[in-house]
Amino acid sequence: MNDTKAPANLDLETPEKTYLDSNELILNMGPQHPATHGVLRVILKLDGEKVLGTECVIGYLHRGVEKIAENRTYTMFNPYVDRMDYVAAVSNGLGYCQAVEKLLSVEAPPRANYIRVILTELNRIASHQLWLGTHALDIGAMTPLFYTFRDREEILKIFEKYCGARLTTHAFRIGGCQYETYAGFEKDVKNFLAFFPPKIDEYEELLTTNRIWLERTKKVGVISGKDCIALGVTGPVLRASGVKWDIRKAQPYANYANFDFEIPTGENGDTYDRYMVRMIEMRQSLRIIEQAVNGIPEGPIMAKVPKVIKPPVGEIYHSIEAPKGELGYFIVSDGSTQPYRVRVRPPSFVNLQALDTMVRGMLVADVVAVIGTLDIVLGEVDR
Amino acid sequence: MSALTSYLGSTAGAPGTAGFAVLGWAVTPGEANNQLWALIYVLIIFAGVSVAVIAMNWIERKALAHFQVRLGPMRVGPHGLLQPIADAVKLLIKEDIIPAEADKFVFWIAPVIGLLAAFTVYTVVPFGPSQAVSDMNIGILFMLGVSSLGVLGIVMAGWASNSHYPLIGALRSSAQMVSYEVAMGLAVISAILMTSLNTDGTGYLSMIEIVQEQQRQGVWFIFKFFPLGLIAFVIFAVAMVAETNRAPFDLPEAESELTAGFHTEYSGLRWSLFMLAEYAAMIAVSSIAVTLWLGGWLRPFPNWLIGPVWPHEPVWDFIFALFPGLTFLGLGAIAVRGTVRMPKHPYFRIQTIGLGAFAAVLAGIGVLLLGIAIGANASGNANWLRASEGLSNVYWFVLKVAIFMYLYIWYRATWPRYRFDQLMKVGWKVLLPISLGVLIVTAMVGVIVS
Amino acid sequence: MSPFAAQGMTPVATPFFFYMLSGLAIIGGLLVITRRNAVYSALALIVTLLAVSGLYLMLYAPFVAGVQIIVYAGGIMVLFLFVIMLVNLERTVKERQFNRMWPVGLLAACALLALFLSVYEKGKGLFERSAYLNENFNTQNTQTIGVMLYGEAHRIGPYTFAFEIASLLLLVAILGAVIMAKKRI
Amino acid sequence: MAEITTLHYLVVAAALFVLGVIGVLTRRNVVIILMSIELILNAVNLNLVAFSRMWGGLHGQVFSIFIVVDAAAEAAVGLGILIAFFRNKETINVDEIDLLKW
Repeated sequence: MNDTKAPANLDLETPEKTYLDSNELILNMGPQHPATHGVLRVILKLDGEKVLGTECVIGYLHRGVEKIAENRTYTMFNPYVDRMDYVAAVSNGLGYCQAVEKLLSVEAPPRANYIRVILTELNRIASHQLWLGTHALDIGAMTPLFYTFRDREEILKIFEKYCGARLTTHAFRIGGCQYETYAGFEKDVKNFLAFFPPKIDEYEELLTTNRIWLERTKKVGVISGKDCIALGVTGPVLRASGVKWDIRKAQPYANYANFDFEIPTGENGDTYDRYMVRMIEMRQSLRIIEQAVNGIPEGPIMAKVPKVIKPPVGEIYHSIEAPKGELGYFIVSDGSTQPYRVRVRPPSFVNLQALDTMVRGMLVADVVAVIGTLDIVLGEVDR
Repeated sequence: MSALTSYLGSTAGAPGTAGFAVLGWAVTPGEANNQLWALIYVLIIFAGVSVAVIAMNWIERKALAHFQVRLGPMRVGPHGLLQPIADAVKLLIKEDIIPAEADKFVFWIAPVIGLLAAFTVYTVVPFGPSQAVSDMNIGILFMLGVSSLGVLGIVMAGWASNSHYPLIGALRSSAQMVSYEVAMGLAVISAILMTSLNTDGTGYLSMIEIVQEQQRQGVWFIFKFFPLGLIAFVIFAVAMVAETNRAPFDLPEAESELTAGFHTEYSGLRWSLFMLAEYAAMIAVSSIAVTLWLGGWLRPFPNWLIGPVWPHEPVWDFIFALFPGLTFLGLGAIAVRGTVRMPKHPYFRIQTIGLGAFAAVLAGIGVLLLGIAIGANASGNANWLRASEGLSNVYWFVLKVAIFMYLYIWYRATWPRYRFDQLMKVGWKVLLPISLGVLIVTAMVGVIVS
Repeated sequence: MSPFAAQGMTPVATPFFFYMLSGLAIIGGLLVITRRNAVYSALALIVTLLAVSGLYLMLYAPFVAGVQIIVYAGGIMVLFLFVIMLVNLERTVKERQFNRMWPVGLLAACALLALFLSVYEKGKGLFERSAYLNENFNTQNTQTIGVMLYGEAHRIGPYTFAFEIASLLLLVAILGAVIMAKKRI
Repeated sequence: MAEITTLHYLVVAAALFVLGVIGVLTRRNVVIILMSIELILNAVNLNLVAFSRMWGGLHGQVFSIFIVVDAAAEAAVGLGILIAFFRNKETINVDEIDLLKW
């Protein structure tokens, strides 16, 4: 039982004295584990079932995306960003394209911005659906997973019709969008707007007032707004802790200033609040899509961008509100066709740092609940 | 009763001579001291439970799939009917992996113990007044005791695997099963207490007598002293889900936390033994619930709906004796509907033929059962009548158990999983006090009434 | 009561089952005291307990047999296994298993066995009647045991007081075990 | 085979009893000593039930139930002491438990 020694660098100071080392158990959760959402490895130090400390071991999915960027032209690197957060590929593409546009001092035309908003918000819903399904599955409710996948299919169909890909969409280009919307795009989106609200009600019916769900999520993985800011946590996790921070409102980009929507916040910063925040966010995304699809202007979809992109020497940081939090791109240009350095600020990676704060003193079952509620994607954590 | 006693006298001493009336025995073979028939009963029950587990496997996957807007197994056989067989073959021929650090002997014997505990219980499960292997006069005590031995298999599996996930799973399950046994036992006691509320004040621990007492008192114990019986039943129904480690109490094998809990290191045949034991235990505890609260093999209203429906013919007994056959005909009709709706493509021809054959088999069984019921009624032959009654007893018992099995699937599709401390809280702080209270109030009401 | 119980449930093949069960019990007992690994000892003890419960059934003590299975095999042995896992020290398996004075202990136990056997030899005539011959024996005795423990209407049984004391003992044991085993109370 | 008499049961019980005594007197592992005590109690129970059958009364069976209660209490307290001891000394060998206080 006590034969497995923790790695030497494991800083697992125990908050309280345990008398006996055999009561302490080092549990190696992952990288092959059903509830770590890919290949996250969490080393848990347990006292019985109580978590005394955790250490995340990441990097099992490291592909060197940032290094690849240095050897590709700006255009060639565009598809790679889709492979980071593969459940929210559209957001990744939007962030990258806008960062390069900023570097080039180009502004995407209004119609392109509207298309971008519609697709990005659809993608936000798809990402939250995937989160909801897997999160519920981690807590033991199997059924929501299949419901969310059924409804996510409708979004993916729109993506497929628009750009031919379902997951790694590569929907946007630097300077706008490559494709004009297909005939019937607006009808499809409007159909989805009518189709989806009852489905959210269905998910909520299964979970929101379910006693077991409440017991499993309330007061679990609590993190204060102060801790969130100290750890750099962003996105729904930050908002559930009561901090009203959403880049779409704080530093509006891509026409978001023109849309009317609200930013949901929680009070307790527990798993249930994060659940509720994301559920409300889905409804707010529907509101944004509705305004966008009704007000979509005619016009060009591509700004005047040179065939060979050669930004002036300089550096730029641009961040957007991805489904999981603040997704930032820091690009240094040396004036050539290839970026000198691209640094990605992935929300999953930063949010994952909060895991230890959130699960200390909780039980093993809460660890999976918290990993689920952080909504991490390992492709983005490891890059 | 004296007529039955004489019947016993004529057959009990001569094993095998009364073979024509398998279901027509007046007492259980164990009581009649008839080892041959006891052995045959054991084999029948063993085969029946195994088939039920296989059927349950298919039904669970299909029902769960339809809860979750998917189709479930569709490829192996029409509507995946042969999927359990394919699974069984796969599990049998799979490599049997024993971890190098495992304790080989304990690792080997743990699933066997679980399986033995789950199957031994069926010795006293009464499918009818004489359709049981034996009628122990401590039947319910025996059932609770032996089913509680199943935890030994789980604990040993967790320990022998010499790995952290199984160990945590085993510790969880032992704590869980021991805790819920308390509430379960108290709920059972309140039902046993109800058996003693008759004229001579004698209670019963024998499974058969418990059911017969419900008939004599004219009420299923779930409705007795409403709502006391119902509360005790609900407590048992919750505790039995925890006892069999099923959702939402499936912490010992919580796949999202402990990968697979106590059977993480098991594969192939040994793993399938665990699954077999789990499903057999589910059926066994459901049988306890049916026997104690839902009138066991009794058909609905056995005391009220008797005598002729119309002035002369037919009698209610005959009407109810038709149910088994009609059920099989109904299942056959569903299969026929499935056959008709199969795609009309040569690729599906064999599947369509197979489903049609399955429908024919179901309908054939239905016709056979109907024939027995009608023939017995028409001929008036005592042995035939007894056989028909036996079939109908088994049918009602299995039907009631099947409802519980469906509930298990429903729970699994609906609820998230409890956390360990919450599970303990529910067991010790909710179920235990309520069951104690129900027991005390039942005793008081019983004293006042009698 | 079942009208057939009186003539039913006669033990069959008595000597065979007796020798089988008692053999299992004694082999199990031997394994309990000789195994290095406490888990094996516990398994052997479970076999012994189940065999003894079978012997109770042969002696028409079904209630005691049921209690034996529920309390011993289902309860106490799970507790034992639980504790063995909790204090699972690989070290103890490799260490010396018997204490230094084991020959003295063995000798004392053998003397005890000799004493038993001599008593049985002396009282042979007393004990050598068949274990199944007493016709007055009530084979359906669960209810009688209940009456002796709890009493009947308007009359307490001979053991009611002792039974209450036993429940008090259990309560004290629960408290004691919790206080001993808990780290912080 | 000869008919089984009470003496047979008594011999089995005596054998179990002596095995238990040997376990208590010679083993070092406290858990196994506790199990040996269970063996002894079982032997006593077997005796009581056999005599109860022989004399036709039920007092023996009632006594054996009391002994089962006692065994449960003993196991719970004994294992509780064992855990408390193990927590402090990290040993479960009975000949190392030789201090009155620590």
